[in-house]
Amino acid sequence: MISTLFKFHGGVHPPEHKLESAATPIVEVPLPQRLVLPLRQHVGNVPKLQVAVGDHVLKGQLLAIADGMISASVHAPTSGTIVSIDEQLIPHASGLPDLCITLQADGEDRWVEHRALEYRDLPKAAVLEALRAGGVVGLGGATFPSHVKLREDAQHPVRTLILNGAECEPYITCDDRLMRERADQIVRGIEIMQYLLGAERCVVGIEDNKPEAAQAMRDACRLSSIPIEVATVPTLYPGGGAKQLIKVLTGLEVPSGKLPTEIGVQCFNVATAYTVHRFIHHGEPVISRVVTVTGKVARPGNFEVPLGMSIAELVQAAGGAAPESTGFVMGGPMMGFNLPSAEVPVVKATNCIIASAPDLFPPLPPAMPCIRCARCADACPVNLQPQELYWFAKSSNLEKARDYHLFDCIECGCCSYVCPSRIPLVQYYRYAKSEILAADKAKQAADLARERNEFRLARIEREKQERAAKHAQKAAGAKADVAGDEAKKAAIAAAMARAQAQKAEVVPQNTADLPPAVQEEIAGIDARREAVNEEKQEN
Amino acid sequence: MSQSPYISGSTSVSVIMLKVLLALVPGIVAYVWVFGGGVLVSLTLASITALVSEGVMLKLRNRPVRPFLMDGSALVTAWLLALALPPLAPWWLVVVGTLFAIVIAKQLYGGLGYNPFNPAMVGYAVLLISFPVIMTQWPAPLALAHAQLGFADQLHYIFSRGLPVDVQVDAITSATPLDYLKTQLKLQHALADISQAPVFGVVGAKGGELVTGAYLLGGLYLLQQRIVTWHIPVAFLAMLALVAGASSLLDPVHYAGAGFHLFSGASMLCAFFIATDPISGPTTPKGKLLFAAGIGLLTWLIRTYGGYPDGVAFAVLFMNICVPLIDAYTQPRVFGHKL
Amino acid sequence: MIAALLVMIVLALLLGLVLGYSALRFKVEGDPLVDKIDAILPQTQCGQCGYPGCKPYATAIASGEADINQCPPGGEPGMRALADLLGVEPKPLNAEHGEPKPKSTAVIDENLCIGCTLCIQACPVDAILGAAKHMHTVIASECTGCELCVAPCPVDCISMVPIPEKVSNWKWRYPVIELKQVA
Amino acid sequence: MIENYILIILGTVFVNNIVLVKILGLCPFLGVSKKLEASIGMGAATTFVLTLGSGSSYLINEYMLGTDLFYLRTLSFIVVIAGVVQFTEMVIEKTSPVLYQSLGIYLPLITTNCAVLGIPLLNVQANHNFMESLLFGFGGSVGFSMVLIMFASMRERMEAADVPGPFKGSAIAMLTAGLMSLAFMGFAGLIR
Repeated sequence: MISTLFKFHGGVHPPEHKLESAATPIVEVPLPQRLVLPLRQHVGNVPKLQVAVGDHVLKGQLLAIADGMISASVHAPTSGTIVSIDEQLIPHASGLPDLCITLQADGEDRWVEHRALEYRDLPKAAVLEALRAGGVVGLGGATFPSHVKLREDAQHPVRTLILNGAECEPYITCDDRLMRERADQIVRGIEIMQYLLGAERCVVGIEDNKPEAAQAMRDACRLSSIPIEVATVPTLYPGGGAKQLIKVLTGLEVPSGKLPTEIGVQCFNVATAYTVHRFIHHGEPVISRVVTVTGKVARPGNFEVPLGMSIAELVQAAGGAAPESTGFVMGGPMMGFNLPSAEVPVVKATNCIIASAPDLFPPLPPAMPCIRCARCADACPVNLQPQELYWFAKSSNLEKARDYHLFDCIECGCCSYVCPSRIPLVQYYRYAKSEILAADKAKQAADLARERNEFRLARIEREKQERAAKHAQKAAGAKADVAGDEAKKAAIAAAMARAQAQKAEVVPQNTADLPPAVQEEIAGIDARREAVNEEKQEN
Repeated sequence: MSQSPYISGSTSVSVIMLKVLLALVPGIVAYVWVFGGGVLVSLTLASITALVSEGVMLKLRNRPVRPFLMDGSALVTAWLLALALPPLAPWWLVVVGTLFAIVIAKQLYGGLGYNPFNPAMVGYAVLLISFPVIMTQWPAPLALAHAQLGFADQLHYIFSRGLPVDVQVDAITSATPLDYLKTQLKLQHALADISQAPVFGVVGAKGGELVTGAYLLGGLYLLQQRIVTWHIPVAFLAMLALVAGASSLLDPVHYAGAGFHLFSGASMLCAFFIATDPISGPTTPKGKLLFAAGIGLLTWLIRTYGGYPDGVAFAVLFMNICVPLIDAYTQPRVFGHKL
Repeated sequence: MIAALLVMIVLALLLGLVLGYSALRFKVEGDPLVDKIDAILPQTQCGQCGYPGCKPYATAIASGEADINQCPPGGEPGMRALADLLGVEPKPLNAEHGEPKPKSTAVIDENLCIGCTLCIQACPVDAILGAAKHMHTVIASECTGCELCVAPCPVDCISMVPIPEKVSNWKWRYPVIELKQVA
Repeated sequence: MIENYILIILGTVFVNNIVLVKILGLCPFLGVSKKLEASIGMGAATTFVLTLGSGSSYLINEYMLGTDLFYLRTLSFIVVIAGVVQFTEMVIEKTSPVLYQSLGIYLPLITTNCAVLGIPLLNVQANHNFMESLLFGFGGSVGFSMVLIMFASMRERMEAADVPGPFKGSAIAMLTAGLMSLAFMGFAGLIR
């Protein structure tokens, strides 16, 4: 009883390479000695630290708490001691270090006190708050905090809840295995999501190259208390993109720059549903995830990995990398990125690690000029004109690129995949996008600077006028004033009192109407200053 | 290592160009069958000139020579030009045309991928304007010629304009049907009478229609291989057929029918090989339709009212000028945007 | 002869009337161009262009007094944007006005500062706070990196520190295509 | 009648295009074709000036100069055109300062655009009546605007092309103009 499916424009069929890792069950890896937990594991604000070096923490204990609406907490994946909080390499395309908590495991793996949540008895806001504290984020790769997406919005009620089990990228099979082995738990999670959103319809979208997973899900859904459809969608990359899957399942297009709720749809990864279930029904925050390890490794497969474990150790668990392997790619071959080192930790976004080698991912031959064959335009799932975007990005004509909807590009890589000239198109788009964003930021800063400059000039002007007025007054007063010493004395006393008062409260004039973040910064600086002053006095 | 995507498909520029060359082969075979082996000499001359001039220009411009010579685009230009020229054109005509196409219309604009005009058609138009007499002097198909030239004689004729003693120029040339039609219509003859002339075949030119049919065959191969999309051939042929058909319906005495227009001159070559040049053409589906329909209309207009017997080259060049505008105004609806 | 004179006089009168009327009707007040130019300038207010701020420089450009290549903080892209707006040829930056530098912020060495307030007075965007005899501090998020505070400092306690690249402000690079395999 | 008018317009736009076939008005053609927006503005301004100038110079020629004062023809045409240009300049400065700035010196130079003087003179030569003069001016300027806009769009596209150093800028623009002219030669003989 699967309802009609729709099509999105373009798409490609890269070789799947899923069989290598999909054949064996998920293996739990042995607990590592050292865990490195980056604070930035999600989209949004960096969470605030709750522990200090030397603290002993238990498994599941809060290490950093979500800061603001769009943020997520970080928890300890095992019990142990915090040995350092410093900048370390993280799995990020930039290859730059970021703030991380390093945890030395004590081997006891002792849980902090935790319990299930009777979510139906609590107000929905409390459940969402709990999810925020539980560090639940989208595990499909975008790592957007889930509690934000599960919020009911009166303006845009969610009618359809879509669960994304499409997993369209080659090589990746972690969702496939999860659905095969833990379908019932995923369904429990879906039930919670459905309850929170009040969705009328729940659909699980699974690509038709995963019949076992679809069957397992179908069996589990049949036992559910709510009706959940399982739809097999045609295998076509990037059919697992949220917007593409929504289009395929509902025929609706998410408006550009808007959220799916705009059209009454919300979309989650199946693994996210699983973590929601683990947290609500067992009180376990997100401290591990299933990761596919494949490519040039001895025993490709899927592993349940504690967050913070180093990639090198994880690969060892898969039998180690083959000697010809030259590096590791996190994510799939279409949208993943090269890891800066094998020592970086597994994070919430780590869905797949591919040990790459030149014969697996051959280096691109030198790019030829674009011959405008428009194969990229035919393959683009967003119906962009990649050849025009390339032209503008290449010549750094960024405004034009924006006009041609550069920001609708999902960087799926279809255009690069089909390009007969082997132009690294997506790289140009990434470059152009980040240039534009940086320029926008600079523009904002410039506007702020202009405002402040104008304010300053106005202030100086005003002060000048005030001074002039005072002078004039004084001149006039001097002529008229022939009063005795009493008055003069009084005036001097008053002036001194004024000066005293001024000295007492040295209020910097330009700290009014600053954003709270800056106020805070200033407060910090003041504190530091006090400390230095005291030090000086002591000396 | 570079950024994702780390895998890519299998097509490449040279594969595309090679398939285009392959698709031209049936047309060339038919050509030799109808007009003799002289065209092979033109093809060879044009190919050598194109490769040498492209290589020299790349060297002068300090660009890598090998990958650009191997991509086959120069050969495609050379072949298209050679096939558009009269078969027994003197050697220097072929060389000058190819040089103009490669050096001026292609390399000065930056080489492969950057030329706004179709190089072969630039070469052709320049030759047509500069040497109108030679360019309109087509040899008669072998079956019609009053004297037969062997391959050796053709070779001799191409390189030195020399003919065997007993043969006059008139004996081996004839007006093309397009040309003949135009002059006869000017002389107030009725179409029905004109088309009785021996140069006319079943639908187009005698012999020529066979070559045109072979181009169509090659074109279908390109469509099947997805080297070209259907938009341009279909829009071009449909537009040409539409205006020709409509005008001949309204006034059958003065206007030739759709079949004639489709199967004479360079129609088929244009539909599948010239107008489909991706570099100088538009990229959006709607733009392709507009572009090709424009070529079809202009071709008919120039053929019917203009000063030149065939209008394909000028029509293509004119529409080339419009390409950036066409592209800019036919952007398809992007996912998530309203129209 | 007289006819010719008359004709020219009538013509002149007619045109004069039309133009005189439209001169009043289409009178332009202010110069909206200055704001458009000012919007492109980086608002560092550094004065490297030779004008006391971005707005005066914008006014000078609009009146044709200054060239478009005198703004090092705006750099090449800024110059191109100006050329684009004004429809003139881009030209290389004038080295007389300084070289573009990586974006920096001023940092006050808190241990050296004597609290003279000279830098506060120099800062064009009020990004330094503090009072007399108290140490001053730069609000990093508001500092434009204009360096105007560096020179007035009597104890040389202000240094310009380039903004380091972090995960939060990291940018994708322009793709480099290796040409070594070509040959 | 109508047919004649249509032929005049089509003829001046395509077959006898003032820029590419008659080779008039090359200065703004090459000068204001670097950006599409500016060229559209220039096209509109020229169309306005030319149509108005063409009509008013017809009136002046017919009713003020007649056959006696033919020696004042060029002089008075220039005066009238200069007036119209002045007027246009004021309007543009008021309505679109950016366009005004980007047209720059080329706006007052419409006065000396040979096409603008050429068309009224060609009108007189061809003995056009008022309506024909207007249409001739309009068609000519539409032809001018059309090729200007096409040329500008091509030049924008060529900006990122790997044009060899010595040919960058004006050289390749001239070459492109030449090839455009080549394409327009195909229209030869279409009308008259």
